[in-house]
Amino acid sequence: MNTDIYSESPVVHQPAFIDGHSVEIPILKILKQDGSIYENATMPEIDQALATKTYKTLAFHRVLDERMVAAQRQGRISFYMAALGEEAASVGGAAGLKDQDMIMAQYREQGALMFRGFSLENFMNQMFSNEKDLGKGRQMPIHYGSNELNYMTISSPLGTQIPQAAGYAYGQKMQGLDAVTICYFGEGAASEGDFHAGLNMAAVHQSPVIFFCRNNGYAISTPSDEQYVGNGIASRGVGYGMKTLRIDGNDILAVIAAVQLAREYAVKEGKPVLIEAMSYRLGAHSTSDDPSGYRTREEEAKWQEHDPILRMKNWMLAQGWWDEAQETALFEKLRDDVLAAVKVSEKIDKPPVEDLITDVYDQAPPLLQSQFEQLKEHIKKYPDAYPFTAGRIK
Amino acid sequence: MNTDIYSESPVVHQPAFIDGHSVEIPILKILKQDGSIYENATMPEIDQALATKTYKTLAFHRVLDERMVAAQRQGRISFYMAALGEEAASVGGAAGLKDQDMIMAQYREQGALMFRGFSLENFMNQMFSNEKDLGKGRQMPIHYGSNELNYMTISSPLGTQIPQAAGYAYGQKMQGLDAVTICYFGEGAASEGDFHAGLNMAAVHQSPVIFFCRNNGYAISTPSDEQYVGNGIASRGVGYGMKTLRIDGNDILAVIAAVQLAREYAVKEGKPVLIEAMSYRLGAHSTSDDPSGYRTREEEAKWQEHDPILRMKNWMLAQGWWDEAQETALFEKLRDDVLAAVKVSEKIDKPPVEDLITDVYDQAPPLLQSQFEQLKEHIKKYPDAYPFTAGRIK
Amino acid sequence: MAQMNLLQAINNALDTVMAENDRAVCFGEDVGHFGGVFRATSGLQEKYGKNRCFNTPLVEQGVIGFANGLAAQGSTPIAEIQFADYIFPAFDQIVNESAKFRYRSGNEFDVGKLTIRTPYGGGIAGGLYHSQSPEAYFAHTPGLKLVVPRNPYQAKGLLLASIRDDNPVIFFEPKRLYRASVGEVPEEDYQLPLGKAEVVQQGSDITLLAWGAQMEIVEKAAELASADGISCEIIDLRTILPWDIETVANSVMKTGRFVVSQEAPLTAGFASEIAATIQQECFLHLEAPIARVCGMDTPYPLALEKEYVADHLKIYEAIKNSMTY
Amino acid sequence: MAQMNLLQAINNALDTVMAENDRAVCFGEDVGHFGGVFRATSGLQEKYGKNRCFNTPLVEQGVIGFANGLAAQGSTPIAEIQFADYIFPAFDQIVNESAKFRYRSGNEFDVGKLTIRTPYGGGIAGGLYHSQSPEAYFAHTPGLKLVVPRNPYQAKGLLLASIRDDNPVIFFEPKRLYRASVGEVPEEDYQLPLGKAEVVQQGSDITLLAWGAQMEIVEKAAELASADGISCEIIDLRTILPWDIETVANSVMKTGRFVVSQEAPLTAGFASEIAATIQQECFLHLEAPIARVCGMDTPYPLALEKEYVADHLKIYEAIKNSMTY
Ligand SMILES: Cc1ncc(C[n+]2csc(CCOP(=O)(O)OP(=O)(O)O)c2C)c(N)n1
Ligand SMILES: Cc1ncc(C[n+]2csc(CCOP(=O)(O)OP(=O)(O)O)c2C)c(N)n1
Ligand SMILES: [Mg+2]
Ligand SMILES: [Mg+2]
Repeated sequence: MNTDIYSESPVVHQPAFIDGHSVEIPILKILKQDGSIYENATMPEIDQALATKTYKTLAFHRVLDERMVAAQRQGRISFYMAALGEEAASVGGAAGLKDQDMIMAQYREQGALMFRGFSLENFMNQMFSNEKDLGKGRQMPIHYGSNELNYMTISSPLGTQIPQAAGYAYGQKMQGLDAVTICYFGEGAASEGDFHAGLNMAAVHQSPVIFFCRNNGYAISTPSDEQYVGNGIASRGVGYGMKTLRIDGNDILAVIAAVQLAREYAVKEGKPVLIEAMSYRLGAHSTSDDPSGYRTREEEAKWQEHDPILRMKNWMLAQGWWDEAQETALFEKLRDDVLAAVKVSEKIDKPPVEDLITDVYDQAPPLLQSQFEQLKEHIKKYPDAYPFTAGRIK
Repeated sequence: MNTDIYSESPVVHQPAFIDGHSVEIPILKILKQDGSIYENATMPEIDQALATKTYKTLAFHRVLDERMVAAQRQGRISFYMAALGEEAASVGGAAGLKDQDMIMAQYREQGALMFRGFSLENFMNQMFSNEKDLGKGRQMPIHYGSNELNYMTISSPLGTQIPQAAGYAYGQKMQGLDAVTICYFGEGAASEGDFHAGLNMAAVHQSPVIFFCRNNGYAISTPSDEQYVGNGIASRGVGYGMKTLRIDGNDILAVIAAVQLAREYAVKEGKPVLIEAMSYRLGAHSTSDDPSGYRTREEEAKWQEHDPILRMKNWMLAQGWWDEAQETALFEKLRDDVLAAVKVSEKIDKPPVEDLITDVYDQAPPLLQSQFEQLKEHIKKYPDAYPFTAGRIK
Repeated sequence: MAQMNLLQAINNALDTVMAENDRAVCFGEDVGHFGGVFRATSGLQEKYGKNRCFNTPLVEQGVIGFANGLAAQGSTPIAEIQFADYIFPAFDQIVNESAKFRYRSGNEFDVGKLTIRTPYGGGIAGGLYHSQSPEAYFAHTPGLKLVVPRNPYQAKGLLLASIRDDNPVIFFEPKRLYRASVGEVPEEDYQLPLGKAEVVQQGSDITLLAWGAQMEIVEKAAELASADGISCEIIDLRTILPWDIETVANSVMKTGRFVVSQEAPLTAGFASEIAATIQQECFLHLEAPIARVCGMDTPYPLALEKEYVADHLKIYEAIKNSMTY
Repeated sequence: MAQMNLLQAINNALDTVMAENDRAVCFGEDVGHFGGVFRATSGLQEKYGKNRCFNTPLVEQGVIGFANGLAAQGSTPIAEIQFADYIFPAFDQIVNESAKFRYRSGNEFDVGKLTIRTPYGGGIAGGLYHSQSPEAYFAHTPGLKLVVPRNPYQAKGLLLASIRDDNPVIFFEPKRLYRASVGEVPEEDYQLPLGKAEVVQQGSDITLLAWGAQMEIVEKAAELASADGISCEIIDLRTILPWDIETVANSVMKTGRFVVSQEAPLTAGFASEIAATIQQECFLHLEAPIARVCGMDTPYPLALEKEYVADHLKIYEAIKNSMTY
């Protein structure tokens, strides 16, 4: 170690505090709500193709969320989580990455998976926990995952993916890959011990991770000013000696620019970056939540004016890359597609009873096998009690 | 919550990182090694009585550590942890507090307990796990505690006391007491998830805690530059919106000044403070450790020059509050006292066999009672196998 | 007496304690203004102020660490963990700290005033992270008490006893019953004893034991058995740690047959402890092996929940097997 | 063959794996340059570089979180937790993450390559925080494998099998034996099977079962019994999860009597699972109740360790009680 720690700091002789708010962290904004670009702003690398793909992904996201919240109200699925008003964080994140980069999300980042090309059917089958779900019907709706698309399966316990991302990225670097890991989490999850563990370990072991905090103002009912003191969590980056960037999370160009910059740095320097995207969760936390119990309509209305999708649309229109006819056609088609897909997926069978015991281990141990045999005998004895599986047991 | 988060930060339009080292945190120094005071330095509140008590505590600390390391080598006790070279952090901390303040220490802060008046006999009985140990012989040596002296019993798992201190201090404040909690931990323990939990909770819930990090350069064999990136952990205070102060941990006057200031602030504002004391662990981590496996003699030698006790002695001499004759007499007496106390304590009986089952619950449940009855029967059957207890069973 | 559901009974118990003891404090994620995601702490912040009922940051190890400190200080912390599935980040604070606080200090300090409330269990289409019954994970820890109520009346009486008990208690609330279980609950203060099982139905042929939400499943199985002329003695364990060996053993000595059921997976669940102890206590009285009807040894499933759970039919089968052994 | 102590056997196994698999990585607190506080990873950083053997910051939940990520990525992490007493901050990462990673993703991702090594157990004057045997805390968790070697030969063979097994494994190392247990260990690569108990001594009167450091205590008790003319069959369980019911049940069916011993406290320990299962499997063969000889239901003591532990005399008494039941 450096034994001369005394000499690294300037010396004072009067006891006085460093103030808790002594780091001023600016916020990056590129795109205005009206679709124009701030004067002198530096644009991310983006061409018409990328912009169009990004915008279409945002539209898909908005439509899927709307429809599935409705489907939950109708009792067709058990649960859903929308990302209304903060779609730019996940979609822009994926747009700033390469396909080989690993995405480790919290749960409100379906947009990144959409951008990677997870099909509508895949989304549906997961939400309906049917036998075509890649996750074999084992997790609640919205816990997507895809090995092929480098999108780590969502895990409900909050914050656990943060140190995992540090390890994952360390492995990527050890192998010499041109790949990084992006790790999403909410400002609420940033209070977990695993956040501290993950950021510090990534800093010390120089893992190429982009830690991406979606600061949407709430953790369920808990407002961010009961979550931490200060104006965000970006200031913590400094505590880990980590490069840090705060952005307007509703500004898709700022998101892409920040992630592109972070990726370049992470690959070249082999070190982590912290991005904090300021946004607002416009909808309920989940379909089990009712925000009217803890916040005002006025507050929500104010944030409605910062809609990230409308903002991008305005820019696309201004670029001449998009028009209202395309808009109408796209949204119509998306709505139809989603409705049609719901109807298909909800009719697909539940997973086979075998999937109760697969994947617990690589191979089911004898005791589990015998529990399974007993279960099958039992179901055969009481077929009416287990209607979804009784007819399918060999 | 404040929905206008956008407006709180300055706005930029070019993506650029905040650097990980952007907060410069000065180090407070008041006393020079030669015993003189830095020009213009602000002194803590200290008179001859407090200074003498503080110095005598430092001397006791040094002697006890020396003797007990030797006693461990002779096989008289099983384990010991010295604080050689960093005694000012704990002794100065206690000197800056009031007796009603709670001290929650890690394990290398016996100095604070000495200052509070824990008797030599109490120290000894704990280390010999005998029946006069306040802790009933249940923990390894150096895990002291005293309700009367407001010194929380040491717990080996690292970092656990940090969120506990947030809760303890919250309780003190709820009761309206003129009391704070000081919470000591090492720069290694500051990596634990509990550190993050404790500091953030204290900040949000406004607990009057003084978080006191002893940064002594090592966590067992792990140097601080493999523990975190940067020049210390003080920069993390900023991430929690917490008032922060870095001090020369070998400068007893800086320690007292910082703790006095922190206490005043914590009581008046009802908020936490983070102090980082830079020091060096001159001895082995514990008697089970051999530092020659991971660091050089030269490095140690360099730090020997910053001895905090010698520094205070020089100041005391300069003040005319101390002389060499007193010094010789004090150290002689301390050594004799310690040796005599060892001889007494090592002859005191082990705790009675009843203490196997007391304090697990407020009252031993039936199953535990019956296990105990069985044990007594068993011991009676094989008295030779349990020589320390067989003769004492009723 | 009023009709209350299980949530209301809990809310009522918390209200009772906060009114009588101004050092009682309720906190946890979303516990404050909103009253908790299940609304168990509803109205408490309004009534007792933000200092005594509040949201914490999202950090379970912090919630329990804070609670340990507050309890050591002499306050009465009642901490909520939002789902029992999320109690594990606090495992160290509970198992190494709360449980050992008094012992390790030789009674210089203790956290006896600590109570941890947490909703547990399946049956709500929650999948592997909103359905766990983790009581057995804590049962290997001397120093803790573990309590599980089966209905609103039990919930209020046991929660009041848990909060006032001078040991750290984890109070597991069967969330499937939060609104589903409704019953008569006295408005007044009352306590039910910790460490005591309750014989809820006398019987002579076989003893059935469970706790929490599993009780109604066992009762349903007993009804089926009773139609076959089998007389079941049904016991609610109520306290998992320290558990009431005497009541269970006495019953099994009488009936000679024993089925114990739990929601959690079989292996190393608390049913195993019970079976191990009872085979020892009642060896010469047992006419058939002790049967454990439990979850399978897998994470809690979603789509195949119905197949997975220890339902009344599986218990009924175990009863019949035992009777015909 | 070479003479090795248990630490050397472990070091040798790690060396073997790191030489053959360049994606194997060893890390943990003080694991790097220093080689770990017990020196199990001694020399590995020198040989394989700082990228493959390193110190981590002091944060167990981070060590295992990092290891989970690394395993999911396809590397072979071998993480050390310095003392098993300090594994609890990582409990969530192990029980909710490692154990459920493959299942929850429908096998899209897994952490099968993960191995966690940790020294456990008492007998070293370590008191309540340097003596715990926490295997039972993990045994209620489908998805994990738990392995405990009893001597150097077993340690090398089982550790190699654990690292190469495609499931997350916790490998508990009996630290009391680190230097005390010395034996012949092949220099070459070999594996011992997971999930298989080993009959280490044939006998006809009674079956004795234990694992890890408790094996030598059981063997000592068997010697005493043998002097009384009692023939003990002794089994080393070796893998706690998933455990080898068949070998144990076959033995108990033969002998009709069964004593199981563990270092950990009695209640909800793994001995209870074994007793519960064996009373069921061997009901008609049992001539006496299954006896569990375990730690008392308290934290692990310091001054009164000798009285507390499940020593050979207590096991011997249990054997005699069983024989004369
Ligand atoms: C360890 C853990 N604790 C609690 C929960 C319950 N929970 C689910 S989401 C949530 C709030 C998360 O807030 P934030 O991280 O800000 O993300 P956001 O929902 O705002 O996107 C909570 C408390 C959980 N899933 N995991
Ligand atoms: C949770 C936990 N993990 C690991 C340990 C083992 N351990 C004891 S002391 C220590 C190093 C602590 O270093 P630091 O916090 O810097 O304090 P210092 O020893 O330097 O005073 C470690 C790893 C522990 N006691 N608790
Ligand atoms: Mg949020
Ligand atoms: Mg240190």
